[in-house]
Amino acid sequence: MKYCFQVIPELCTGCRTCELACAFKYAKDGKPGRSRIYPLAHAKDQYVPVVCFQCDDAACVRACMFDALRRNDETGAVELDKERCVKCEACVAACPFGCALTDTDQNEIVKCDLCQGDPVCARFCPEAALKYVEIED
Amino acid sequence: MVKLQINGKTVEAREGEMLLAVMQRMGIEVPTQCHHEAIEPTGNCRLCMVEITKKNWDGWKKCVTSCLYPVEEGLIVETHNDKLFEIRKTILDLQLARSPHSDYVAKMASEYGLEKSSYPVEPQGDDCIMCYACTRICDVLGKSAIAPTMRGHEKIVAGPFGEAPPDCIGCLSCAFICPTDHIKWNDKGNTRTIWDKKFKLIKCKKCGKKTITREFADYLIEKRELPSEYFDTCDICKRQETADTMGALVVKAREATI
Amino acid sequence: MIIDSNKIQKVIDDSPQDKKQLIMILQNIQLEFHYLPKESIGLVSEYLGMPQSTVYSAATFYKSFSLVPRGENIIKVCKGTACHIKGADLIIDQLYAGIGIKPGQTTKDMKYTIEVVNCVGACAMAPVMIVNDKYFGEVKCNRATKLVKKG
Amino acid sequence: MKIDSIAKLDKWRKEIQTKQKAIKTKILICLGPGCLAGGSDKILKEFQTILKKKKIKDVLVESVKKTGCHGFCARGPMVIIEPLGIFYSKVKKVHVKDIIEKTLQKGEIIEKLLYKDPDTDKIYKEWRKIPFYARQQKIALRNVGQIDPDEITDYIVNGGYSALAKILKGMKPDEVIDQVSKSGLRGRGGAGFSTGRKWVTCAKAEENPHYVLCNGDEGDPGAFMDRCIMEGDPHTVLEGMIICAYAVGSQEGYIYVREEYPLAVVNLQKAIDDARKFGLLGDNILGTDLCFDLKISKGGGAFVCGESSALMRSVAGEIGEPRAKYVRSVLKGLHDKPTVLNNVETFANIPVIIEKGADWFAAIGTKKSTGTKAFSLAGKIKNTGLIEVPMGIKLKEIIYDIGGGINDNRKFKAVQTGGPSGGCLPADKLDLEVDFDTLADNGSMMGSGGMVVMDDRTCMVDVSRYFLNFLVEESCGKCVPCREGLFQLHKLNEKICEGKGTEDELKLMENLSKTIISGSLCGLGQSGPNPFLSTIMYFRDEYEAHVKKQECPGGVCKKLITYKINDDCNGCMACLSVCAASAITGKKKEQHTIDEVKCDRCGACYAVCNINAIDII
Repeated sequence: MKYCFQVIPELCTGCRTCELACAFKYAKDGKPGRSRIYPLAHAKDQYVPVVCFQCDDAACVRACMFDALRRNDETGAVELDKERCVKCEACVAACPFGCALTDTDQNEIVKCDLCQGDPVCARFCPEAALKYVEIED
Repeated sequence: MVKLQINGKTVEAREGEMLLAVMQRMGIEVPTQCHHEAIEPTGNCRLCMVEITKKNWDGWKKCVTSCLYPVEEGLIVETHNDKLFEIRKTILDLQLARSPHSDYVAKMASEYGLEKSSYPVEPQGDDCIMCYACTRICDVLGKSAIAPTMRGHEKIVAGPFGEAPPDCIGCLSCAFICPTDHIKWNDKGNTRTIWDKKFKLIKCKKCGKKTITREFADYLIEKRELPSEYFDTCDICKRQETADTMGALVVKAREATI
Repeated sequence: MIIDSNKIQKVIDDSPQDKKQLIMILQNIQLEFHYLPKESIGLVSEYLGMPQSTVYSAATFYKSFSLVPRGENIIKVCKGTACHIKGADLIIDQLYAGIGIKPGQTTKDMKYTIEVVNCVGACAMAPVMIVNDKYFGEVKCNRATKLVKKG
Repeated sequence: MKIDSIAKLDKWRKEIQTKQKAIKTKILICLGPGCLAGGSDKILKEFQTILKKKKIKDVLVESVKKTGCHGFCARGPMVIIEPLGIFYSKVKKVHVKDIIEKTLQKGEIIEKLLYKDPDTDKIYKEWRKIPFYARQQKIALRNVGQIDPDEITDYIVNGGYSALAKILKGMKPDEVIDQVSKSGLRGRGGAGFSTGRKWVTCAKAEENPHYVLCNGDEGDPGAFMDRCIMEGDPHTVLEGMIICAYAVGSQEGYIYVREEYPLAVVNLQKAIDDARKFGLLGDNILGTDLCFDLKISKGGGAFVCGESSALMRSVAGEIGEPRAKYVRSVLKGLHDKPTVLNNVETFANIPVIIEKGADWFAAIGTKKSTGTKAFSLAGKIKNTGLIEVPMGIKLKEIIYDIGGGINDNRKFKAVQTGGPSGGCLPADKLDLEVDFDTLADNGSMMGSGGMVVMDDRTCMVDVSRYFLNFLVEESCGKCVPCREGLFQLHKLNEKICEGKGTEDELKLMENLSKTIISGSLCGLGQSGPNPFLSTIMYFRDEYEAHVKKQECPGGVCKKLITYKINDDCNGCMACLSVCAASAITGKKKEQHTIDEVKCDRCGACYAVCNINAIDII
């Protein structure tokens, strides 16, 4: 069984629920800056939730010299192994979509891991602009 | 799978797995300094030592570093006893003499009841505990810009002739992995300095935010065949670019359906 | 002292281009120049395609390499166990009195370098001193300086 | 000329035998390090020059042979005339003419050059009868001092490479290993691991290739057996290694030689070149399927490279830092491949074991330590030199019967065995039988075989300080217990030597030693505190004298002694002339005095005074 994370920008209203949900899950104080998803405006009142695409041939995985980024075949996510990460920020610099992020407060690299197969952003998105769906092999 | 006994509990482990990994999984804590997942274990600090024996060893035991000792069928492991406590305490006591100004060492030592070293302290002693984490991570990176030089008590980690290492690319991995924060660096304006070597930081062509060093980016571009334009902009601007590109597509699609 | 890099390069070029031969190449350079000139570290690293720090690390790990120029005459005083208990320190003291340098040092005129070696395997004639590969056994401390000057 | 079959080797051997028979008289001149320092190279040249001009019956220029160390270094330079075995010692260049004219031409013996036992005044004509040699049994050293190491023909005529021929003719690899196992041979490098078991493990290892390494990094100060074998009989090392290669299925080998042994490198290289030339190394050895080649790898002056994993890294061109050996090096050795690493003396035993059989070898020595062991005798002993004795011989037999007792007939205090990893054994251990286990049970170890004898003028606290200083310098610095522990141990030891140590610190040292032993990564650290532990075990009173009374009973520790000139002084000025501190004053032929304040206690005056007019208080 394989899953796929879908972003449907047309449905996004820019309500930022996804950002809050993510921030609450990963940082206790819920600071939006710790979120791994960014609903960004590309035109007036038009939003795109920018989040890691979990690219097939991911630049972040390539850039990591220490093998700290690996794909989880079950969830399809590229996950960061914090124990292996030395925070050199190669992934941050390499990701063409700007989706590997540094949490400057915690001095940590943060990256969307699809919440281990239950992405909280998708769960909370009131407009169903974010979906985590089963796909055929 | 291999079955072994750690502190009286029977556990299963993958063949080839190191004892320390199994212990960590079980929630057993032993102090470590030179251990880091990103680098091969070398057993420099000796703090993760455990005592092992086997049924047919007739009570004979030996001390091994758990970070380096692969699991074996029927192995009986003890992770905490008086002897191991003494070894760990003495090691920290020795480090306290060598690195008297290190908070990191002081904190670990205090957990063994050590406030000050039993040995003559070296007031000149620096914070380097010679764990080789920095040189090993640089080896993994494929640069080996720094290495342990000299030998014995005189040993230090440095570049050739104690000068700016020619192979250093200013990635800071060594400084970040250093457990005692001994490796100093700073970013001032567009310049990063580490190991007495100066580097130019890449300036985001849109917002001017500084990212990694030019040398590090070039290394990644060459070694990992990454397009060089990925490194021209910072993550924030790239995110916005992503939003803009996707947004444009949405707009286009919408116009097409209309 | 100025050493011609071309000369170093020549020694290097005559050696096998194999990382496993790093120590041997350094030995060859030292054989030629009596020490490892600073430039040699970079040249060897280039030749073998290995980082300079690795080359430098080896050059400082092994005691037989010297990164500073050594004198024309190398005086080695053995400090093996047998030599120690038979008074190797006395030889060192007397050499210091005689030519004014301690182990590890070189005279200003670059004539002599004194080195302490850990056992040259001639324990039966302790204490032993070697001047430019010539062995002197059962060295009487008061004769040490004379033996050195005679060569 | 390639010897491409076993039959050809036998034929060649016979040819050389016939040729050498023509040279009836042989003049063996030792060019070992000891004799060389005495000018034996000049003696050799003098013989050759004179014999070139002179015609003497049965004596040719080829009769003069340079050999490796003959063993009795204390009496060097020595000249031995075979087949009679006439032993001339302390020979000088001026004696050569006499030897030629009297002994070689007329058959007269020159008595003043013969060995005279200082205790019994007995004069010995033949070397084999001298007590120093009479108690020895030579296996590993069988050719050392007997043959010219540069001549492969000398080795072959004495049965060399016949063991190799024997296995190639009709022994399977496992039969060879079986013989080595049955012989009970244990590694001569120190730890005494069973050689046969090592070979079996390597032979069975599935990974390829397999390597054969010879450890010639004799780093223990006070040991020079391996040096003498490599210099004096290099082919035996090669033959041992080739046999090993056959047994474990290896095609590539290295001999790791210390940098401090330049002659060993030269002689080994010559041997390798010759062996290759005659088809004894390289592809299809003696026309069989066996292919094996060897290279010399020179060490760079690091004691730690005697440790197997450090040695292997050094051979691979890296820095010699040991790695933890939880996977044994016989399975993951050089380049992480299965590797047999034996020391020089171990390999030198192999050809004899194959030739004479495991049972013959196992019958020598003790049950658990079979065969013989080479030792280097040094220190304050009369007959310094190189010996080989059956295992199980008593320490006192070595020191008194072979070694002739202590210099100047002083009192024996201790014998240091096993180098920096070993320990010091006191007088009441002189009855110990020397073998791997007995020495280890008594706080010392066999090590590679260095024996340094110490008299009552040796300070055991100073000896411990000496070894710790050595180890601090030689520690690779990788792991904390060894790098910092030995450093602190040495510092505390030094304090004791200065009379500043306390009893609490002695306790601290003993505790620290325990951590260094169980906590260190490699053998250097794990055995590092041994010199301290064994001296404090047997000579605690000396430590206490330093700590409690600020006295050095051995009269060595500078801060605790004073030199005084007594009434015997005849004013010869010798002491005055060596005193670097200008602390000695006095006129010629009048008694001198030492200014205690100026005196830096270097001891030079004491060393040069020939009439014992200086006392250490």
